[in-house]
Amino acid sequence: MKAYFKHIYQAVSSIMIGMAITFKQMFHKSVTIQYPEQRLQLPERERNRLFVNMEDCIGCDQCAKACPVSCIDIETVKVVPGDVVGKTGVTSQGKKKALHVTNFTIDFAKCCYCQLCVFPCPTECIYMTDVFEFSTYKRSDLLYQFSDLTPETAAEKKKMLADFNVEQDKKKALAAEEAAKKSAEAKPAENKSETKKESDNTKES
Amino acid sequence: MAELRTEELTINMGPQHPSTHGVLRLVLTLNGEIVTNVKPVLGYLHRCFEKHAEAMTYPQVIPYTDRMDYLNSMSNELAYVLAVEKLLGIEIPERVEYIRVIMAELQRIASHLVAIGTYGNDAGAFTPFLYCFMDREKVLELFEMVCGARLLYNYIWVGGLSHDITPEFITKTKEFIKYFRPRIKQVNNLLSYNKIFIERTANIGMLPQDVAVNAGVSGPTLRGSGVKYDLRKEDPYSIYNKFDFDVCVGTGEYGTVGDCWNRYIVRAYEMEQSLRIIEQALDSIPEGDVHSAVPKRVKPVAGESYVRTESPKGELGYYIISDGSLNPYRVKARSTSFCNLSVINQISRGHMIADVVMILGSFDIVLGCIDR
Amino acid sequence: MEITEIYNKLKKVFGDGIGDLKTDLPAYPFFFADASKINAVSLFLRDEESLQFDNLSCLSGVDYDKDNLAVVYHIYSYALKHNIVVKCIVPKSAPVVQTVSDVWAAADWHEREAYDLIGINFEGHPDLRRILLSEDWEGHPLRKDYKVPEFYNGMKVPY
Amino acid sequence: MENIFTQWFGDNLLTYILIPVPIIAYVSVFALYAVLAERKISAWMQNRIGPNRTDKFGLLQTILDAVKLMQKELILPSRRDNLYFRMAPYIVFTAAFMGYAVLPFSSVFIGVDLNLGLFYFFAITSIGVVGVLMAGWASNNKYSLFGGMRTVAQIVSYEIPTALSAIVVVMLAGTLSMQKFALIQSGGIFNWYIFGGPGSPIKIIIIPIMVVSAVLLFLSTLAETNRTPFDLTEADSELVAGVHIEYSGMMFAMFFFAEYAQMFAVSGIVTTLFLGGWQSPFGELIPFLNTPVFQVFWFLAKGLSLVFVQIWLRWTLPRVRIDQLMTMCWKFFIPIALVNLFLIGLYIIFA
Repeated sequence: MKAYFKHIYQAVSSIMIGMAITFKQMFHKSVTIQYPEQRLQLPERERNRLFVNMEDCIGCDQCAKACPVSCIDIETVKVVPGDVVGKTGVTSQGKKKALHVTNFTIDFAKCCYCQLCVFPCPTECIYMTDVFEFSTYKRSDLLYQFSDLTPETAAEKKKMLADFNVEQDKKKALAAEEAAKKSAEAKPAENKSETKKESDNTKES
Repeated sequence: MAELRTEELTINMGPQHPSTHGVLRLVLTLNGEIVTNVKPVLGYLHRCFEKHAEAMTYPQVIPYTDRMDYLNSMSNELAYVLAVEKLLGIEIPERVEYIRVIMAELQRIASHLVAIGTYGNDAGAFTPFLYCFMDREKVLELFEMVCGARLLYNYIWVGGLSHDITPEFITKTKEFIKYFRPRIKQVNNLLSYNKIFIERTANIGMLPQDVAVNAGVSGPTLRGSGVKYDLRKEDPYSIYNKFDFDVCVGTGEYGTVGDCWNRYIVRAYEMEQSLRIIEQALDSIPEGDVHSAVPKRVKPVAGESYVRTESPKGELGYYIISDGSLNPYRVKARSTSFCNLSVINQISRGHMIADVVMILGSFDIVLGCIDR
Repeated sequence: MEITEIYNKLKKVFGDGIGDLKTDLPAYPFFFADASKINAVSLFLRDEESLQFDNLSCLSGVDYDKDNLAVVYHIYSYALKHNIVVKCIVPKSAPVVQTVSDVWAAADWHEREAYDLIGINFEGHPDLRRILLSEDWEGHPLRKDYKVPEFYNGMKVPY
Repeated sequence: MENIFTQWFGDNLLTYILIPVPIIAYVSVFALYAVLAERKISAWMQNRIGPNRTDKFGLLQTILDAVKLMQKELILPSRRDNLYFRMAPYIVFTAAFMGYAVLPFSSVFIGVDLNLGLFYFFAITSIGVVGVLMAGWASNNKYSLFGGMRTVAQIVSYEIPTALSAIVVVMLAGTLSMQKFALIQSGGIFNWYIFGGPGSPIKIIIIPIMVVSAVLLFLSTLAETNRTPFDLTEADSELVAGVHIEYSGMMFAMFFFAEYAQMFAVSGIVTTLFLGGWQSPFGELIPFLNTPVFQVFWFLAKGLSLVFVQIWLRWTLPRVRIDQLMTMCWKFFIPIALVNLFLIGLYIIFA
């Protein structure tokens, strides 16, 4: 019998306590943030959309290697002597850029915002910003191209490198031929054809 | 009168069910409202963590561990990182250890708040759920301030941390501790000591000590059964041996030791202890550089290590085999919820459907951790 | 209790069923046990008064080397607070290990997982089904020679 | 006192067509705004804002919700029991609505002042359970069926404490007419039945009994409306949504409205029996406050504050389990109600 009334007492008292708490809470200020109109101050370390400052990028591929989900895709073209990358050819810290970055895409559909790509960057050109509103209707729109070269210039640079390579090869071939000639002079006859073949090979490659 | 034909009813609870905490599927066999058999079906959230890890370098695995038990990423990272550090055999600066402990304990509070809140929600009380989430939000804001992310931090690195903490963080954390103590009491009064809640959870899902130990149950679920076993005390990793705190066990204040209520209340007690640890750590945190011990490239020698830590949900272990290359040869996660969930069939037989929900909630499972 | 003591005790009882104690690797010392005796070994570990290994912390299936699979047992004792690591090696051609799920209930799901992902058959397991992958999955993905299937149930897998 | 419509239009068909109009209007408006109130109050209790995007304070929220629900496609389970499936929402809604017929809104306005009013109310609101059971059965869903079966058990059981605690007042008042209950309790707050009703000062000894009875009636009618902590029909964390699972669009809205309509109906009963119905709490002190228009105000004020308590309870308490619900009914409510009844009997004999 005692337990019976204790039961009732406990039920009533605990319910009363609970109701008092919820009633008190009614007069507290609401914690809701009405998002589009009202925004939180984001901390400065906020990790959201990546940004790449192409002025400083030297195309070293470190970030792409660090990425656990391989969402960074970098394609580079070697600089031909006489040509400069960007306007100055150096980063803001004075590092020389030796590569044209023809393609620097980050797929934000894959990105997991882990910040692993930020730390290995030698020029600190890739970093996370506080932009978090970039949803799109198409998944392909989440593929961001950071390279400042247009496809045409990229193709041009590629062609320049190819031409340069061809020229180099020609020079090499010439040098080789000359060397062959010299050696042929020294040792005539059968070796000649072989060296020729070799120079052909270098040309092809 | 002829005998009425009766048969057992099979009901599919999940994968889409409000209280299976994710995409767990329970095939319940019912006799009326009484459950005669529970068959858990896992794997709806399987993301091949272990297979992925074999193709990653050691630091790259850390974001994947975040996603295992996504409610306590810090503890996952800590366990994994400790295992890798054991392989590498490197010394960690004191400051790093302190910050790790602070983070892990804050994470424990956040995780327990979700556990308590969702448990209330399972019981049908929605208001405590939101109160808990309000407080959890404050913890997440602290994390956001330190590492920029709210849920998946990638904060604890092999050999260090991604960022040092700021003085602002310390003051904010102290403020939070001051704010949070009365809030624990409030939630306890609103939910834990509510008669209806006690009725719903006391003497439900009895998990006796010997069964619990034998089934590899760990964490608050084990301590709810009265086993005073906390890896932070028994097998101290990091610098937990420097702090003074109590291991909370289910006391049987209501119900009996080993039931849902005791499993639940252990979490409420533990939050208090976590606050104590954080306070001590904040007061005695030394100066130092958090990046000093971070290796340039993580390339341990061939070997293996197994480290187990006390994550908020229980014993979280990482078994890492290295073959001397940049990628781990094998990473096996001994996930807590996986082991805890395995006793569900045993302890929910003979209870009602509503109790199965309560039993499931009292384990505080996270499907990301179970399915990996 | 020290690992060597535990090891010696086991060696005395099981003789050839227990391999050498390996302490040279940068890992916790471990020893191999015979896959066909592991059940008896673990029962001994659990029930022997001076050992009392009441908790199987982790059971992992490992693709050990080119020809072998392994099961690694991390066993702890709540009562006496000591631990050991036991490994069982089985050839890939016939990966059969005795179950320990009747010794430690914790092993039940772990063994199912090892069966699912590595393909180790546990002899005497009451309910050896796939646990994480779907029932009609082919192959055991955590083996090193596993090929990602191009088709699953007739559907092309995009990656 | 005559119904005001009868006074105006005489005792003819027009009157009987006109009388339900204000009631229907009230029920619709109430149901719409009770939903909003519930959402707002719960939001405040949880430190949120609640609906605030439609109109100033979200005033149009539920109206627009209703419009949306009307536009929605009715998704019907293919293996339903068609007739029952379609009938169920109407039965539930009708039952909830018919209870309003005997609620005395004012001394001059009541749907119909039956001399068996209270009895009629309990009888007619119980019909709702048939609808719920139909819905549970016809949905061809195991969760729905569970919900339906639970409701039947629940409502049938809770009829008993409801009736027993109402009989306490019936014994004191000696009538079953709703209008008479309200009339008897005239003369200020201390003549309400929760304070022992009108009579000599000796009634003070029955005040605790009456308070307990009032609470019992409130709680058991709450159980009949299937709201938290007694919402086992829906039990969204166990049965997903119980009988509502397979209903969509306007059919679901019917259930939804029925629940809110019933909330006020049962509050009206508690108000009439224990809180003086439409009587002003000041009695004859301020006669102005006892005019028929103000009576409507008092009735609604009392009823709505009870509705507030219902909402308040819902957002504070966890849900009970089905067997505990039954335990509560058979081991606590009914014995206590019987004891109350016995004591009141003694009081009537000796006082």
